Amino acid sequence: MIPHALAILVGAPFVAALVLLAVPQRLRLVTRLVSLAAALISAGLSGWVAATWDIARGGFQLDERYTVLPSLGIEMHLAVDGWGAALLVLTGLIIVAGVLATWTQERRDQEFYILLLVLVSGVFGVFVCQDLFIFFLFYEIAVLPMYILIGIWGSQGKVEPRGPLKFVYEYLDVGGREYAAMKLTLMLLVGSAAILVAILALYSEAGGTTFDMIELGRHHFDVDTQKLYFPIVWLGFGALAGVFPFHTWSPDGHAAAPTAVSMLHAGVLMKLGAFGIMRVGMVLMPEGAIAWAPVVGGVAVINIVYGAFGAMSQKDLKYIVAYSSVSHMGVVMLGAATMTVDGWNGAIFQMVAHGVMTGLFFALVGLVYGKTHTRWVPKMGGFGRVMPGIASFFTLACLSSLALPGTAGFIAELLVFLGAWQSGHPVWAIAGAAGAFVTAVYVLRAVKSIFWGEGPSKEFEHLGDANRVEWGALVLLGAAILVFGFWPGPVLNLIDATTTRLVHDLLPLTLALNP
Amino acid sequence: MPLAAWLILAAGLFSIGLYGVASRRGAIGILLSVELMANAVNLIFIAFGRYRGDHLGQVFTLFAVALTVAEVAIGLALVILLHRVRRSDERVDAVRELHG
Amino acid sequence: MLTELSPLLLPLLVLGAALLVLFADMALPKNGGRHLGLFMAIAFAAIFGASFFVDTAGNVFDGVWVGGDFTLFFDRVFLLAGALASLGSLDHVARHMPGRQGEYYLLLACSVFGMMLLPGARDLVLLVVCFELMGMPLYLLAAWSKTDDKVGRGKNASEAALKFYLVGAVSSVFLLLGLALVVGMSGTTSITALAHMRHSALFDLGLLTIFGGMGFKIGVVPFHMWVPDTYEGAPTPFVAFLSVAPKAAGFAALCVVFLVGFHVPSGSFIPLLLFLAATTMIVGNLFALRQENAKRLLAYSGIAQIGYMLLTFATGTRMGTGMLLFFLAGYTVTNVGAFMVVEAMASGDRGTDQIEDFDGLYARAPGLALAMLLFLLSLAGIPFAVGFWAKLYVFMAVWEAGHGMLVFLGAVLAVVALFYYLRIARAMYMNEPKDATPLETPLGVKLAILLCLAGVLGMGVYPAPFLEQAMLASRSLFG
Amino acid sequence: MSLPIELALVALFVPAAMAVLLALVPPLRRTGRPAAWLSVLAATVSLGAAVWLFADQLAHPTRDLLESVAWLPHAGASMADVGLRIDGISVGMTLVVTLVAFCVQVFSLDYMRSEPDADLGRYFAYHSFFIFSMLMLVLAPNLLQLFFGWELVGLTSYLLIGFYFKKPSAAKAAVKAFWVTKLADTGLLLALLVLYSHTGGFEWTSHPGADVATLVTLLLFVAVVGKSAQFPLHVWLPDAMEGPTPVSALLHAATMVAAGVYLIVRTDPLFAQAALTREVMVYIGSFTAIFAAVIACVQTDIKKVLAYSTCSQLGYMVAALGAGSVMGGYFHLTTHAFFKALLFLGAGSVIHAVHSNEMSDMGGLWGRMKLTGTVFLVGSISLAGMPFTAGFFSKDLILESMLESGRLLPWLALLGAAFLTAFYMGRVFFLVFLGKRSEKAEHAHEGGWEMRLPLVLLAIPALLGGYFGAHFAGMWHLDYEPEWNLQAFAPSLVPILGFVAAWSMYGRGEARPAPAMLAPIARLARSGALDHFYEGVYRVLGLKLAAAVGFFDRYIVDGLINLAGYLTLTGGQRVRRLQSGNVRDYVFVVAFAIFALSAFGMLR
Repeated sequence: MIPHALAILVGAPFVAALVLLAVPQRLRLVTRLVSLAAALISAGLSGWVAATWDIARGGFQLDERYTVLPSLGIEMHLAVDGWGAALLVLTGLIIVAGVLATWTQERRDQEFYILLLVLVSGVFGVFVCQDLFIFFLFYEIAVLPMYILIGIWGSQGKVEPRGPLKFVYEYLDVGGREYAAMKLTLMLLVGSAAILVAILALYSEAGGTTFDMIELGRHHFDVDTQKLYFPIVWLGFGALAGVFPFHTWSPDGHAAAPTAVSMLHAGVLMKLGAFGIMRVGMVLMPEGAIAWAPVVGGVAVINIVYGAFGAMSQKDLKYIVAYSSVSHMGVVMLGAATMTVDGWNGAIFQMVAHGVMTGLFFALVGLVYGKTHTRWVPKMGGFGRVMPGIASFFTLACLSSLALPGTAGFIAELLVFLGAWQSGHPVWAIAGAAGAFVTAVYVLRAVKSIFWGEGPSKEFEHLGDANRVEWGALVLLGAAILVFGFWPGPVLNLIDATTTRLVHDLLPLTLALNP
Repeated sequence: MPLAAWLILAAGLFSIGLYGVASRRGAIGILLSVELMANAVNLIFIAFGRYRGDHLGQVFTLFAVALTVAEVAIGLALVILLHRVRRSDERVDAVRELHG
Repeated sequence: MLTELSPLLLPLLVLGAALLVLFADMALPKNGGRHLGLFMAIAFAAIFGASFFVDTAGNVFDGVWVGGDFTLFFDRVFLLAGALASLGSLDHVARHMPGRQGEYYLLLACSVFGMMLLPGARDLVLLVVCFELMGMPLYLLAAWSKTDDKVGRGKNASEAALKFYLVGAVSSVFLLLGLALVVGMSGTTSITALAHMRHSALFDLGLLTIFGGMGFKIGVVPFHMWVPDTYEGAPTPFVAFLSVAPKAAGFAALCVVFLVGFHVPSGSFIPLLLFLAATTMIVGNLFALRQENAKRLLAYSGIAQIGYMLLTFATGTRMGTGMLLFFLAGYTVTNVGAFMVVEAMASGDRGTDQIEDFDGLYARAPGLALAMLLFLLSLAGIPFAVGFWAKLYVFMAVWEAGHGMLVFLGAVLAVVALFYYLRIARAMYMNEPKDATPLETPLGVKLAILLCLAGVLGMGVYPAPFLEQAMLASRSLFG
Repeated sequence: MSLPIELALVALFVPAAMAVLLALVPPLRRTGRPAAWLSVLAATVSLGAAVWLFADQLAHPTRDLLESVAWLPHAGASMADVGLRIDGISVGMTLVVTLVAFCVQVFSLDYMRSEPDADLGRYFAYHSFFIFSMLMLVLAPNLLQLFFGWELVGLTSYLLIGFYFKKPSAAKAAVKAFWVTKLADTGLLLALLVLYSHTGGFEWTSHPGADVATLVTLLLFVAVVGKSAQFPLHVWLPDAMEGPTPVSALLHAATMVAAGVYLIVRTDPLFAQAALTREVMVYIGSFTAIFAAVIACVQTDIKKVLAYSTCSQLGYMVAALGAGSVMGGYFHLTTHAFFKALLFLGAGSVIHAVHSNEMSDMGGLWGRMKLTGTVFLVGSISLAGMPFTAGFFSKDLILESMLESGRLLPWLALLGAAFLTAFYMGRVFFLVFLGKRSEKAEHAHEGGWEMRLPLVLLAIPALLGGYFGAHFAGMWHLDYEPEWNLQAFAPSLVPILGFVAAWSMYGRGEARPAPAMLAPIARLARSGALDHFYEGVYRVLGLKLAAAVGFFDRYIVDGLINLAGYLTLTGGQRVRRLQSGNVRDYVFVVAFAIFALSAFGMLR
């Protein structure tokens, strides 16, 4: 039993960030080692939490409480349930891989790692914090550093003005790095504005005495209140989860962001949104969720198919991956919308699966970009010859993305579709499966045109494969994909223990509302 | 002469002053108009005082006059400063480098 | 006799310090003024410290002036602002007006003295006198700049002062008009007595006119138009003071007159106040979007902040007032800090304060840039800076008062605000500096910034005690 | 854990371990031949275990073992297990798979000799992985695990077709194969969903009721059509010939494509409940049989001929299963595995000798390659179903059962296909081994022993496999008794006629074009109408729609969001004019505002 495990888990990156403030700029290696150490501590503790989390007991475990504002009933209440534990593991994996993948970051690297670490502690915080208010604080901390991270270290793009709203595109520098950063920040913050409103509503509805989510969970909110505030929560968090039509920050944002940031953002942050919808929206306001489930599910299906086709239309590698994220987050939301055991298991598992997968994707894209300095797929080709390792891992990521059995993606999508079919919406499942096929089409096309065929052209002949440290990141994530894919049990049991209980509480409502 | 009449008179004075503030171009003129408005207010004080037959009005008026005087003094100082800084006339319309 | 005045101790101390400065200024040689500034800063700080040990509760002049937690809270805010302003001004004044430093601090002290009397005043005459005593020195201070200054700041200073003055004069006349009507109709000048007056048409007219007159001071839309011009033109350290202390005083006056006096917010003026608050928020944020001058941008952002405060004021509840006071305290440290950073920027050799002058500040002065970033985040209401709690409490209070839509509006506008705050952040961190020469910050300014930073983070990380104080204060106001 | 389980585990995981080893230790993989030998070793072990298992099963024909562990948690329990189902059906297939795989790997040792070491290692790693995934499918106790293996073999097929990934045509073929099969597999996935939501499990032994059963089996059959290259989804198989010839032998002739048929055999309990599905199967199967056979007659690329022949034979099996003769389908699957693998390897050794797939570059090879010629002949007659060969028994059974089921048209189709089979096989044999040599064939010679051994190994079952039909039937709990009466031999006249026809046209070895009557079909086959159709669908539904979505998202959805920002910013710019800078305006506004307030106060 480790005392204050969760506090350490959340705090370690933040402390490391403070330490880095003291480290002189020129000690590049020290900077990296400190960051890596913090990442490893948190990751290790995450693993420990997942390992020691008592599946038989279920519920919330490893309680820790620190007073913040007793007068308003705000206290830092840390605890993990199965969902949290699973997602902690994911975050641990991604951050370690992220630090490794950006090992060669040169420009203003110290500030970069500082912000990265701050962001990560925010993410960890969200997953373990049971006080709705602090939850929101961590959420903000996780979202905000993104602006500077993208704005300073991002890569430039350009979108030429077209379409009926040409003048808008001529006025704004669309596709530019600062545009992307600003758009992402503002859209997400509008979302959190909505969230804040909903949180205050729940707080005062429950008597204005506590923000503790577990307490609030016991309080039964009036059905109309639920029906009113669930959509607000849904869209508020949905902005981060990339729910259509509020997903448009994600392609630009991910495309512009530097490697580690894309990894974290697509890999973990988007999950915060979905996690929030499930944890705050569906668990606290079950009736509202059930009432809105058809809408949520429908939009999720749009996400899946629309995102897949969007990805298919892209020629910019990062955009392809970004749109695939939009599509896969649709799978998560679909699972959530089913309100069934399998659906929710699938949703959370898809968060893990997609997190690892897209993390790997962005790491690889970053490597390719770092070598070729282009993201333009048509200029690539035959890279399999010069960078076989990267090619193999890219293929692996693609397979997980098209939900091939043996990869984590398959388990997730299978469960989600099962849930969808059971929840009486076969159409969702069929559309989802269709989306999976479209995914297969575009990812394999990408593999073919990047790594296969003739080439590489003169300018790229000299390129090499990944280096030692980068291998670390790739192997870590690739292994995770396969392990979760072949042996989902350990992770899925954690998730299932929590889901089962929640759905069990949910069941009577479901029957009452749609018999 | 009833209270209403005094009030109407005061209102008239006040409006004239206000019109002056809005229409005069020179700073001095505006200051004078402000002074006029202030006096209209004083008139109201006095009128009410008389109407009620207490001294509240007079007392308040004394303070008000004092304040107004001090204010105008400052105002004149500022006008002089303005005149010294920009050798032009003291038309306030011209003073508009800060805007938007 | 003297023991009777004990509740007035703090204001009297300030007055004493002011007089000392006055005489010393006569005695000292022309160029020794700098020490006066230092003295004033220390004096403010000392009195601030003293405020924790003296008991200022009680009535003076049989109830014309009432001391208590409410006055104490505001006294501290004013003293803090005064101390920070004096610190920040040291270098600026010495540089631009070496000959006449004493007067500057004297006027500052007088203004603070007027403010400190305001929250306790329970008689309209005293109230209006204090109000003007606070206001008049500000006109002069606004014009405080050498005439033959580079980049025409002298000119701008005079223009700033003129606009400030003219609008101010007119509104104070309106204030008087309102008082005349109210006093006339009610026949009393005692605010506590006013509470029981029946409202007639002229009476209400008076109320609204008073509100307008005071609204000028805090810069409520549409009485705000002097704010950006004055802020841009006037000397920066003074603007730092102007942007917080008079605002706080204005709200103190509003609370006294409208909460103690007329119970207005509990009456039917609420829609009007809410409307004005919303307009103020919208106008402030909208105008701020496209500014190029940092001070001007901060001016508009300040107007937006005032909107939030007015929103809280409009709730008229004890909780709301407490939140308002907390907001004021947080806003004071944050805004003074921000302006001080601008001053530090402008005190550089190029000496201008456009946003593009912030380019690459992270390279020229990392500490300064970080401080500015934190102040901006606090203004934007980002967690772990005081501004976040301030906004949050405002929202809670407004929510409790049942204006959910306004909470949402406020939240969304906060996001819009983030856009222009981030413009400065972007300039500092993402653009490369035009000249990479390191930036030297004068000691006084540096000190002021550090203090503000401490305040912002301290209140941001652990707001509880400050909130308690604010609540106490509002409770003592409602009695 | 009992012996059979252990044997099965060995057969399953030794190749898997080898694949993992080769994947994780690049240096080892890059050594080339050592890696290859390791892989062959693994295959040998696997084969040994399979043989032992088979023998053991023959000893206890009634045994039906199931060993499984929880895999996918659901509400505290397990919704699906992974494990081994060991009964006659799976054991038989295990033997077939491992045997053919072994032969192919050995064959590849020599055939792929010229490959660079790194690629060679990769090649054999894929092969080891294939054995694992195929056995995963074969030994699956439930449909979910079967699907697992199903997709993994699809993956290996993709990787092996694309083995020469630098060759654009190969890359294209690999992707095409994956797309087509993946599209079909969606059916299998949906079948799983339906089955689970109606029975709460993935068992094929369940009885969900006729309608559900029909739906499930139809969905399953969609997957079969894709995997077993039935019309209209057969288009990927001919292109798949871009892969190395041994790969074609193993995956695209003997085992993987047969997985579809195996699926039907395995899930027969479900299909038995769905008459409609079986009807569909009969017609799709028999049509594919004749259709592919016809096209095979006009191909000039030896591998393409064999590929279409595979489609056609799979059609036989599907039709048989449709007609309700599990024995016929499975039996033919087994025999076909042997002789088709044999034929492909034979073709491989020929191609290896002449470095070309075109039959016009061959001819008169008999003198140079006696062994290859012999085994190829064996394969051909067996495939054609000449009496006393393995093919004869199985094909005969199929025709018979079709006739018994009383469906005349399909029966005629199959009969015609039998004739054509004999015809095109004869054509191939005559063109390749008789007639005058092309200059490429001049210095042709047999390959090393690694190539010759597998040929011999496979020739035996290809010739004699049929005589064990009864034993198989016993293992599979099916009734089968080969009759030796005249009526049974009647159909075998057809292949003889076919050979005669082939002889009459190609016997003297000059490569005459296809017979006039087949000309239109030849044109059709060459035009690849179906391919063009699919390509059109892909262009319109895929690319065009995608482009539209892309534009819509970039310039409409995102546009509206940008518009919001644009309006705010420009608004912020416009309003600034209101702040005129003229103090008199300010004063005026103040006055006006106060009047407005007062007016409000009055009106209230």
